[in-house]
Parts: sequence; C-alpha cells; structure tokens
Amino acid sequence: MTDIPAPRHIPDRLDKPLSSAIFSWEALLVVVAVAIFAINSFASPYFLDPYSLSDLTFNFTEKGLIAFAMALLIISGEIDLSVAAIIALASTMMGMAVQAGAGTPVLVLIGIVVGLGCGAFNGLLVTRLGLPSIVVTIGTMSLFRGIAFIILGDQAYKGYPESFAFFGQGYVWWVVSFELVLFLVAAIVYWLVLHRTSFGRRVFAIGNNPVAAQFSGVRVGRIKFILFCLTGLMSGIASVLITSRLGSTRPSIAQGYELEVITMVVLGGVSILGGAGSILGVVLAAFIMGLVTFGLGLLNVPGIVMSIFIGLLLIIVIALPIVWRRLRGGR
Amino acid sequence: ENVKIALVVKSLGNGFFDAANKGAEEAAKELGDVDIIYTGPTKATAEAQIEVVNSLIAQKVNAIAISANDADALVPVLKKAMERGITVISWDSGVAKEGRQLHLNPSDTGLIGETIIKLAADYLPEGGDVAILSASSTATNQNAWIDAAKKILPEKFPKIKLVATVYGDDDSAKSTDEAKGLLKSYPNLKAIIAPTTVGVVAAAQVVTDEKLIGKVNVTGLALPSEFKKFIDNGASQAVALWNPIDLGYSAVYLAHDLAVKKEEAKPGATLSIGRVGKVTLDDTNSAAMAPPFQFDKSNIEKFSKIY
Amino acid sequence: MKALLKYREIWLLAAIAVLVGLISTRFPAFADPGNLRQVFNDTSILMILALGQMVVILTRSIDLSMASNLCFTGMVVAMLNAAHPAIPIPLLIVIALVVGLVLGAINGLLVWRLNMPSIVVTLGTLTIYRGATFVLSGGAWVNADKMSPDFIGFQRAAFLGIPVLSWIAILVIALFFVLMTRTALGRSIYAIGVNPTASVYAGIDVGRTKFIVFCISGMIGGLSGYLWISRYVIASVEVANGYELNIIAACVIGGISIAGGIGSVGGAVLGALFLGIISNALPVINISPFWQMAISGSAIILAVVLNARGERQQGRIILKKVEAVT
Amino acid sequence: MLDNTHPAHIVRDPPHKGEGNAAPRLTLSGVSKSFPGVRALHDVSLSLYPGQVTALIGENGAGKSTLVKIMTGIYQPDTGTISIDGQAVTLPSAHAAFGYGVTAIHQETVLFDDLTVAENIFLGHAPRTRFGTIDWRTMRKNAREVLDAMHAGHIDADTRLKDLGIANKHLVAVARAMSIDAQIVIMDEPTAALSMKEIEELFLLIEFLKSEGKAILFISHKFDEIYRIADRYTVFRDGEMVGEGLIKDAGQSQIVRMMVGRSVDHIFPQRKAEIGAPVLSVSGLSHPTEFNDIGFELHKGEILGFYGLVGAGRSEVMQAISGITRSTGGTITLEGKTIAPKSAADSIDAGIVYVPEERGKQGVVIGLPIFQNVSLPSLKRTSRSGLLRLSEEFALARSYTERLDLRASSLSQDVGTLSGGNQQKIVIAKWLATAPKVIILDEPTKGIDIGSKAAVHGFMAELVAQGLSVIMVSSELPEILGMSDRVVVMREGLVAAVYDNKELDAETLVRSAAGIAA
Ligand SMILES: Nc1ncnc2c1ncn2[C@@H]1O[C@H](COP(=O)(O)OP(=O)(O)OP(=O)(O)O)[C@@H](O)[C@H]1O
Ligand SMILES: Nc1ncnc2c1ncn2[C@@H]1O[C@H](COP(=O)(O)OP(=O)(O)OP(=O)(O)O)[C@@H](O)[C@H]1O
Ligand SMILES: [Mg+2]
Ligand SMILES: [Mg+2]
Repeated sequence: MTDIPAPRHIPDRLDKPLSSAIFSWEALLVVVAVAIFAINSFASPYFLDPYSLSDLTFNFTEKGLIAFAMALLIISGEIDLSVAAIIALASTMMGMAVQAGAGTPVLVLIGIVVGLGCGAFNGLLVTRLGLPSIVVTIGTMSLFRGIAFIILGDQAYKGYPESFAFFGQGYVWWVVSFELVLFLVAAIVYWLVLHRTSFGRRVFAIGNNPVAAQFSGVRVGRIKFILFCLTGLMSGIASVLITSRLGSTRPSIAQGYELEVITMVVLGGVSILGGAGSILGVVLAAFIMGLVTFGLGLLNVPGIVMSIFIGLLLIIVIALPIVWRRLRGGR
Repeated sequence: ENVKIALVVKSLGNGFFDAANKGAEEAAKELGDVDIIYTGPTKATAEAQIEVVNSLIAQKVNAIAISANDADALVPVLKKAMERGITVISWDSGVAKEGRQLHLNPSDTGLIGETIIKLAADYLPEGGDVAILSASSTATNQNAWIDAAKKILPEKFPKIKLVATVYGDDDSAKSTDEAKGLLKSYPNLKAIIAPTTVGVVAAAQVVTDEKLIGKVNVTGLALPSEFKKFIDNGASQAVALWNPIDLGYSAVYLAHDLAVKKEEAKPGATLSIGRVGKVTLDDTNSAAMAPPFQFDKSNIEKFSKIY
Repeated sequence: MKALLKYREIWLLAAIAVLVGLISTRFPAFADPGNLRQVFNDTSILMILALGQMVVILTRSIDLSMASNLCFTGMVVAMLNAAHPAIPIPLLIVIALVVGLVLGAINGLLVWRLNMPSIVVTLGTLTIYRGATFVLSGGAWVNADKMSPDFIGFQRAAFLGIPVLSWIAILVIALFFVLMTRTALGRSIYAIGVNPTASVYAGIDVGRTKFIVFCISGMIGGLSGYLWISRYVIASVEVANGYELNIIAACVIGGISIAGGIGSVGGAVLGALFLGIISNALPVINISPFWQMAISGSAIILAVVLNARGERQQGRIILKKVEAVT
Repeated sequence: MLDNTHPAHIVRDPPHKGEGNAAPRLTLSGVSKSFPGVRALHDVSLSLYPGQVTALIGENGAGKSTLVKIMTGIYQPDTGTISIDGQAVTLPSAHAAFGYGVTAIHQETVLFDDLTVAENIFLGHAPRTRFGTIDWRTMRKNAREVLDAMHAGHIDADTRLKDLGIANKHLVAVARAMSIDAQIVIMDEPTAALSMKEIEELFLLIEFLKSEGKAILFISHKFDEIYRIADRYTVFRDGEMVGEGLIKDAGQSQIVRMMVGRSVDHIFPQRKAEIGAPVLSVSGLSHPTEFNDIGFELHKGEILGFYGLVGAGRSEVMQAISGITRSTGGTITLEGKTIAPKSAADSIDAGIVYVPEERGKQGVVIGLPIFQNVSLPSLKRTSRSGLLRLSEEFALARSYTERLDLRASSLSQDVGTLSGGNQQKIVIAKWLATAPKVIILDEPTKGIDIGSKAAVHGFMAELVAQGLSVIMVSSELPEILGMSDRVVVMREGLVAAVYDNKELDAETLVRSAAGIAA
C-alpha cells in the first residue's frame, strides 16, 4: 500500500433542518388542518364554541390512542386489524366483572389486561409461528369478537359504577376532557419512544430491513411482540374509555374502528409498507379526521358522505407530494 | 326563529324511516314554526349515532326525537343533551328511561308479539313448526317483541311450535343464509316469522327461490311498498305493520309539545298528537300508538302506494 | 401420489371433505349431491370475488375496495333496471362489467401512475365508492318490488339442471385458469409477485400489469355487483359491507400468499368453498349463531398456520448424507 | 504519466476502432446522469464490438452500474445518445432494450426463485400456440436446446430456480440472454459471489458467447479475471471516462493509476505473528441439513481463513456460531466460557460479531441514513439510558466510514443510494464499530474496488495487532493466501482440512476444497 491520501471529510447532513421541515409531511398536514378549521368556522356558526370544540375531540381520542401504537406497529412492517375486536372482547370482560360486582379500579385493570392479552396472542402467532400479521389479525378479528358474541349473545351489560363514567365522560378542567388529556399524554410518550429512544430506532430498522436488523443484533421477534402487546394495551385502554362513554357493553361495540384507525395512521404519513412515519403526523391526522367529521356533522352531512371526504383526503394527501415532485421535474 | 327538531333514525336509506320522515314533515307544516333535521348514521351502530347526536347538540337544536340503535349506549350522550336544555324523546326503538323524557311505542309491545305469532297461526289451523328470523341480536324492539311472543305462545297458540330464533343482522345476505339454514334444518317448517323489514324480504325471496310457496308461509313486519310482490306471488299470506307516517308525525308533535309548549312528561299525562289523537304515558313515560295493521291480498295494492 | 401430496390444493380438498364428513354426522342430508350443488351455487359469488382478489394479491397488492365496488355497481344496475325494465339482462351485465372496470381502473391508475401503495389507494376508494353509492341513490334502497322479473330470474334459471349463477362461476373459473396458466399476462402476474425488481429487468411493465390486474378485479367486482343484487334482491348502501375481509380470508385459506407470487386458481376456489361451507353449515347443524364468528375466525387462523407449515422452505441441503437418507 | 489534476484527460490507444474493422455494435456518446446531490455519470462514451469482451473498470461508485442501467433501459440518461448498429435509439424501458437485443446479468441476481428454469429463460417472450396462449411444450423444448448449446445440459428445465446453486443460476441468466438472441450481453460483477471452479465455468461460457459474435461488457474489480477474459478496457473515474484501449497494451498498474488517480500496489499487509492463546473454540457443531461436526480453534491475534467452494456451508457455520441460526449440537467456547447464543444480539453482547456476506439482504438497512446504519448494532453505547444521542452516532459513523474511504455526500444520505461497493464499506464499518473480541467477516471484500480492498485488509491487520481475532470467510484465493495465518477448508458441510499458511499453496487449497486427491 503506497501513499494513502487523507480521508475525505463527509459532512453530517447536507440540507438545512429548516427547509426540510417546511417541505415535510407534517407541514402539509398542518396546512390542511388549518384550512379545514377555517372552512368549518365559516360554514357553521356553531363551530367556534368551546363546548363544540370539546365535543369534537371525542370523535378521535379513542381511535387516536390506538393509532399511536398502530403507527409503531405499521412502521415495523406489521399491522393489526383486530383492534376493534379487542375493544369488544375487553368491554365484554369488563361487563362480566360488573355483573360479578367489581369496582372501578378492577374494571380498568381488566380492560387493560384483556387488551394486553389479546395483543400478546396476536404477537405470539406472528412472531413465534412466523405468520403474516394481516392474515392472523383478520382471523383474530373474528375470533375475539366471536368470543364476545358467545358470551353476550343478544344481551347487554350495563350498570357500570358511577365513578367508572369519569373515563369516557369526565372533564379534567372546564371543557378539557379526561380523554383529551390522555390522548395528549400518550402522544408525548409515544413521540419520545419512537423518535428519541433506541427502541424507536430499532423499530424503524426492522421496518426497513428486518433481516439486516436481526443480523445487527436487534431482537426483531421480541420488539414486534412488544409492539403487538402495546397495540393490544392501547385497545384495552380505548375499550375502557368507550365502555365508560357508552355506559354499557354489547358485542357489536366499536365495529369498523380498525379501518378508521389505519386510515388515521396512513393519513399521518406513516408508510404502510413500513419503515417511515412520525407521531406528530398521526396526532395531526387525528385532529384532521375529527375536524372533518365534526364539521360536516354540523352541516348534517350523513356519515357516509363524510367518509367520501376522508377517503379523498387520504388519497389526495398521499398523492400530493408525489405529484408535486413530478411537477418540479423528476422523471 | 324556527324551532329545530331533529328526527334521528337508526340508519338512513331504510324505507320505513323515510316514510316516518314524510310524517315528520307533515307535522312540521301543520305546526308552522318547525324545521325538521332528518338525520342518522348510514350504519346502524350506537357509536355512529352518538356522533350524530353530538353534532346536533353543538347545533343547539331544540329537540331530538330518536329511534335508537342501542337502548343503553346512547343514554350518556342524550343525558348530556338534556343537560344542555334540549328536549329528548325516543320513538320506535326506545332508549332507557333516564336517557329521554318520553318514549313513543309504535304499538303495544305485547300486542306486536301476539300479532306476529297470530299472522302465522291464522294460516296454520293444524298448527306446526315456525321459526323467527330477527334483525340484529342487539335490536331493542325486536327482542322485546320476540319475548312477548314467546310468552303468549303456550296459552294462546298451543299448537304452534317455535323451533328456532336466528339473526340476520338486517343484512340481506346474512338474512338469506339464515333463512336457507332454517329451511334445511327444519324440513317441516310451516312458517318463517321475520319481525323486520329487511329479514322478511330476504326470507320471502328464499321461499320463492326454493319453490316452497304454499308450503312455507313467510310473515312478520313489512312495508307494503317493499313487500307487495311476495303477497302477490303467494310466498306470504299476510304481514303487518303500523303506519310509519303517523309515527314520524306523532314523534314531532310530542317533541314540539315538550320543547315549546313546555308540557311535562310524567306518568299519567295525556298529550295530544294532532290528527292522530291523544296518547297517555304509562309509568315508564312510554306511550303506545295504534295496534299493528294487517296487509293481505285485499289491501296491499292500496297501501303499497302510500308507504 | 407423493407428487400429488405436494400440492396444497389436495390438502385443502381433503380438509373440505373432512368438514363435509363432520357436518353430515350431525346432518346427513348435507352431503347429498343436490345439497352440495346448492352449496356451490351459494358460494359462487364469493368464489368469483376471490379469483378477482387473487390476481391482485399475486402481484403483492391488495384490493380492499372490491366490496364497495360491488355495492356501487349493484346500485347502478338496480336503479337502471328499476327505471328501464326493458334493458335486456346481458346488456345490464355488460354495463356492470364496464362500471366495475372503471372503478378498478381508478385504483389501477393511482397505483400505476402515482406509484401509491395499493392498500392506501383502496382503503381510500373503499369509503369513496360506498359513499358514492349513497350519493347516487340519495340513500334510498331499491327493493325486490322495483326489479324486473328477468333481473331477478336470470341467475336462477336452470340450464342442464344447474342454475345460471353456478354456470357463470364455472365460466369465470375456467377463464381465470386459462389466464393464469396459459397466457403471458398470467405468467407476468406471478413473476411480479415472485420478484418485482427482476420483473422490471425482464422487460415486464410492472406498473401497467398492476393496472390491468386492478381492472380485472374491478370487472369482477362489477359482475358480482349484479349477481349479488339480483340474488339478495335489495340494493342499499350497506350491501356487502365489510365483505372485503371475507374475500381476502377466502384467498388466504386457499393458500394464496399475501406476500405475492404464490397461489392458484384451484386454491382460491377451494378457499371460498371452505368458507362457504362453514357459513352454510353452521345454521343447519344447529350451532348457536353467536358461535359462528368465533368458529370462522378460528378456521382462518388454523388454515394460515397449516399453510405456513407447507410453505416453510426446507433450505438447501448441503450435507450429502442427509440428501441420501431422504 | 497521468496528470492527476485533470481527470478529463483521456488516454486512448489505439483510438476508436476495435481489432479488425468490425463496426461497434453499441455506442454510447456524451452520456450524463445525475441523482439528487450526485453526478453519477458525466459525458461518458463507450463502444462495444461484436465478438469482443470489453472490461469496464472503476472504483466503487464510479458509475459502472448506473451505465449498465442506462444501457438496459432502467434509467434514462440526462443527456447523450445511444446507438445500436449505427442507429440512434432510445430505450424508454427494459422491454425496449430487450427488443434491441441488449441483456444484462445484473450485480444483484435478478431472477425468479419460484419459477422454473424454463420460465426464467422465456419470461416475457414465451412461445405461443395458435390461440395466443403459452405453448409450454415448445417452451421446455427450446429451453433444453438453449441449455444444451451452452454445455449446461445438466440443468433440468423443469426444476424451480431456487433449487439450483448460485453458479447454475448464473448459467440460467446467460441462457436467458441467449434465448432472446441478445447481441449485447452485459455482466455486472458476475464473479463476485463465485469461487474458482464456478468462475472457470463462467469463463468458458463467455468464450462461447464471443465465438457466437456477441458484444460483451464485463464489469469486475478483479484484475486477474480482466486479463484472462477481456479484449478491451474502459476506465471510469468519478463518473467520467478516463481511458480506454486494448487490454494487451495496458499494464495493471497503468489501469489502476487511471482508475484511482494514484498508484496502488495491492500488497497484503505484513504482520508479525504474535498469536496468543485460543479465544474461541468450536467443537462438534452440527446442523440437521447444512453442516456436521465442525470443530476448530481461533487464537488471539489470529486471522483464520475459511475456504471452500460456494455452497460449502461456511456461511451457515458462521451464522450458527453467531446465534442467527440454531445448531443441533456441539459447543462454542469463548475465552473459556461456554456460550450458547440464541440470537445475533446475544453473540454481539458476548463479543462475537458476524459481518454477513449478502449486503443487500443482511447487511445494510436501506431506507435509513448512513449514520443510523453504522450505529444500529452499537445503540447501547451511543445512547444513554435508552435515549438517543445523535452527536455520538455521527462521531462513531464518521470515524469508521472515513477510514474506509467511503464515497458519500453526507452521513445522512440513505444507504440505498450508495454504490454497491460503498454499501459494503458501511456493512464492515457497522460491525467494526461494536468493538468485538472476535469478528467474523464473510466475503468482506466482495465487490470492493482495489483501493478500498487494501484499506479493508489494512484494517484487518490493525485489528489483530490490537489483539482481536478474525475469522475471514472468502472465496478469493489470493485473499485467503495473503491474509490468513491458518486456513480451514470446508467441503459439503464438513471440515475437509486445516492448513497452516506456511506450507500452503493455491493448488493444495483448491484440490482440498473440490475433494480431488492430491
Ligand atoms: N438511485 C440513486 N440515487 C442517488 N444516487 C445514486 C443512485 N444510484 C446510484 N447513485 C450514485 O451514483 C454513483 C454511481 O453509482 P454506481 O452504482 O453506478 O457505481 P458503481 O461504479 O457500479 O460502483 P460499485 O463498483 O461499487 O458497484 C454513486 O455515487 C451512487 O451513490
Ligand atoms: N442455490 C443458491 N441460490 C442462491 N444463492 C445461492 C445459492 N447457493 C449459494 N448462493 C449464494 O452464494 C453465496 C454463498 O452460499 P452459502 O452461504 O450457502 O455457501 P458458503 O459455503 O457459505 O459460501 P461462501 O463462500 O459464499 O460463504 C451466498 O451469497 C448465497 O446466497
Ligand atoms: Mg455497481
Ligand atoms: Mg456464504
């Protein structure tokens, strides 16, 4: 080896953080959210009212809580379609506990533990048996809700204790509901975990290349298992909130929530193929979905027509950056 | 400013509720100062109905008249509505007592239960096996009717044997599967009773397809305009229903009475409902309207043009 | 014989035979040829849909909007029929195919031209198409009463003792069989699933093929729209709500790998048949309807576990003596 | 002597024409291509002649693969023209290139594992029946004919591709090129994963293609091969063409100088043997299907070479040692303690790291930036109580990548946009950064250019000097001979022999690996 030249210096980054922030996904979502907020304020005189705005948050807090965990799961390259069914099963178990005379703390514990258990069951099937999660959770989706139907049949559980109502109906301060506070706290926790810890970094690595991650000493199976458990846990928490809000349990509770949660996550800029996404995006997407549904609700637009807007929003928001890049002259 | 009364239905698009809306508009015209907001979810779930109610609260409507997808789950949000000064009544499919000021039953629950069995029994002088194809297993009103029917069966119709109750979820595909299953499992089945407008059509179509007209009689609750065909082809001898137009009309009248005239809803109170007459509240603040009306070959033609 | 056992379809067929056997211990008439023919007829629409979904899944995509497409197209033909009963049924079927094709092409274009993940596109159109049905119909239902006798009767007419619906299913199965095994398009579809990069290098236009695949699933959705509506004689916004998951479940049970590239026409058909038999049999053998959901959920999980067993590759064998032993 | 400061100065001898008077089959002129932040190709020209092999030579990231992708219609050039047989053409898609008879065996194998050999050969241009459907019978027959013509009759046209060895897969790729009657065949580092025996087979095939009058572009970092097979050469540096000519007129040092702009004599680093006590000992390690009864010892400060034909099971053994695959028996002892790693994480914690050979699949995490790739196995050290510290990560990444002479525009660049060889440098950097006791390098210099190879080898020498122990799996004889203290030869999943480097020559090794008695 003769004359080795001095090593070439490689800079940390090329682009300025500011300019990349301006052209980021989150910036796009902020613009969309502000626009919808403005449109809503013009379209309905009832919109800009503290009570209305407070009621609005109920449209997304429960789904949003699940969306955080789902975001991590999707970033890692997996998916969970059984979240709504977990809600149903957890709620049914809480109902059974009420029949047996359980008090509020026990109820909350049961909701959370059942959610966690269901998540662990999904996680085991996926990580231990190496099955594709989309398929497994289509199966457990029927299984979990099916068990709720077996237990409850055409009956309903009610008679939840008075104090239990706080979780889904209570306010922490003025119009700030307990659900909203929980949502915001969870947002911060999940943001920290995903973007500021090595656990979060490993989640990204798994989503981009699970094999290389495994070779790099990432315990892929364990992390995915934890993520399924987390998603189950959040579904359990959501189950507590919804059950408390409805004050009763039926096996058909939360039907169809799974697709709304996934829509929220994808709208938030999480790549459905795994490997990319941010919690801030999910938070913004949750607000946007709440704003759209509530704003259109004020105009008495039927829910199904709202879903057209959500569907369009989803496609347009995802397509926009692609079209934009094309126009600015890629290939 | 006009009085805003929201007519919240289980799901949009259902012919029964569209007819009720006609009645509601008629009442609004008579009352003069009323705007009707006809709304509801597309999917018959409690959660979706709660979002609808929330947006009505935000719009500060004067009254909500709701046909509920779930008797209990809607209670908290309706309570909130009442706290914010909104009059809440339920009609058709009720809400638990603490979630509304009064409930308007289309007809007496026991009477409906009896009627659906009687519709089958009338054409089975020898007696025989019958089965019930219901809507979703969580539907409040259907469950109440079925219970009433079961209660009355041994004393009034001893020769009729109820062999099964299945649920079609008000989904035509599922109702069809269930109806087929009934015919296969019970070869001696003489009648299918479907106390739901979706299920009854599905069952009648299955009986027609399986060429069992004359062997199995389909009956239950049906909208004449949707069901005429099966009376005509003989798959069904007769069905019953109350008048949804009158129901919507009365619901709006009652909501108006409570919201504007500040009438009080308490047990024993008698309230007037325009051209339909008067109702008296029982001790659960419920009132029942007319008995179910029967449709057969003689009158279906006429009523199918109305609702 | 041993070679035959390698095929997943044989195992699935065996599983179905066992299932039918089990059911007939509790309800002997179930295994009658007449009844089985009826089960086939009852499952026809699911089979057709599963085939349409299969070609999409084979290319590593997914079409979540099929059930909504079915709902929309069904409403279109139902309203057309109600308004103009004179339109002949074959023309209505062509219209259904075209409407379905257009909806499928919208999915396909977004996937092809904008390179968007299919799951996102069809998650969006899933709600859009169903919402569009509401807008189109104003929320009103089209009931049996408004449909012409031909509209309802066409699929029920018997030909050689078998209903037209079954014949349509048989025809679709045959077409797909030829498509997948005998045409260049079919092979490209497999190739894309096996290795998309290699497909580009092999000169296959991956984007365009995906577009075509979505057009196919769209047409299938449209065709099923007519079949569904005329079968269940009601067109509403709620038609086949959530059915997309049943379609995917049928594919999965039939051994079509969600990761693309693996699966066959026979598998899709048998997978649909398996689900069809379960939903057909439960009411018959008197299992409480409340058990139905849990049972079909367990069946899906079981099928996936078994399929995965079969799929697990047994690595290359380096050791000579091991090779000699087996 | 070459003027370093003017890379545009082009050495041409003899200009333009090939041997004889044959006209070029394919000519590229003035081709440029940029990616965001990178100028991959700038105004390059290249001609390929019938019946001749042109070697394309250049450092990692010089733009070779990019050029191949332009010639095969996968990328579009920003400027420049392509002409085939004198006609200017555009190649908007791979299909179009196909139509002009251009075919490539790409750097990463791009075939269909789950399809049969016949289908792999004929996908996209299968013979049809009268009805326009695929004629399977003719297809099989034609496949057999093509394979026979290439002396590859041992390959069954009906087997699935995944059941073939890597060398046979290459043959299938070539058969595919033959089947479309390709006139221009491009091979992008076809020998990177092959060992001697397979390389010889491939060369026979290239000779055959030459005799059929095909124009061949051959890309490789191995000079012995280039001198064996090529007629002409073209050298790229930093995306520019810096020289071309007849291979017989140019010496290796001359070409290397053109390539890197300085002279590099690749001499394996001198090391004073200071081999200590055993660090890692393996005995009786077995696996049901891949290997059996593997035993060896690795000493402190030693480089232990593992040689064998491709598919001999070396990688599997190494993956078992590092906990990635499970073994069914045997013991692994590290510094006197028996260990049973159940995952790569376990073995990294214990101090054994495995640098995998398949960089795309197992090595780099495409989608993450360079610095995150490097820090991934070392996150425990670069983060504090679970919280990330980016500055630490950048520092770690910088210290390792700069020493390996990485060519990248910044450390935040996605590794997916790096050239193949530069990705390999990331792979090595990331496991070195874990500061292990034992490092297992599986084909560490696969696809790395001559200059960087020297850097990697220098690095290895330094590591052992610091007291680390290295296992180096390699299929390159010179590397095995030049670097190892001892060599373990594996054959068909078994240890065939262990040699001390002193008594070793190439022939012994090859015979032992192939199982031919001396
Ligand atoms: N898709 C891409 N996006 C951005 N940069 C790219 C892309 N593809 C290649 N490059 C850059 O273009 C340059 C040339 O890459 P190329 O793959 O052609 O190198 P190469 O000569 O084949 O190297 P090697 O010998 O390592 O394979 C590199 O700097 C690489 O980082
Ligand atoms: N049948 C095959 N199909 C595809 N790739 C193969 C096949 N056989 C070997 N390879 C590739 O060749 C390389 C070496 O194969 P393998 O790891 O099985 O054997 P090895 O003895 O460990 O060889 P190496 O000397 O390359 O480490 C790997 O890149 C592997 O992917
Ligand atoms: Mg390259
Ligand atoms: Mg190897």
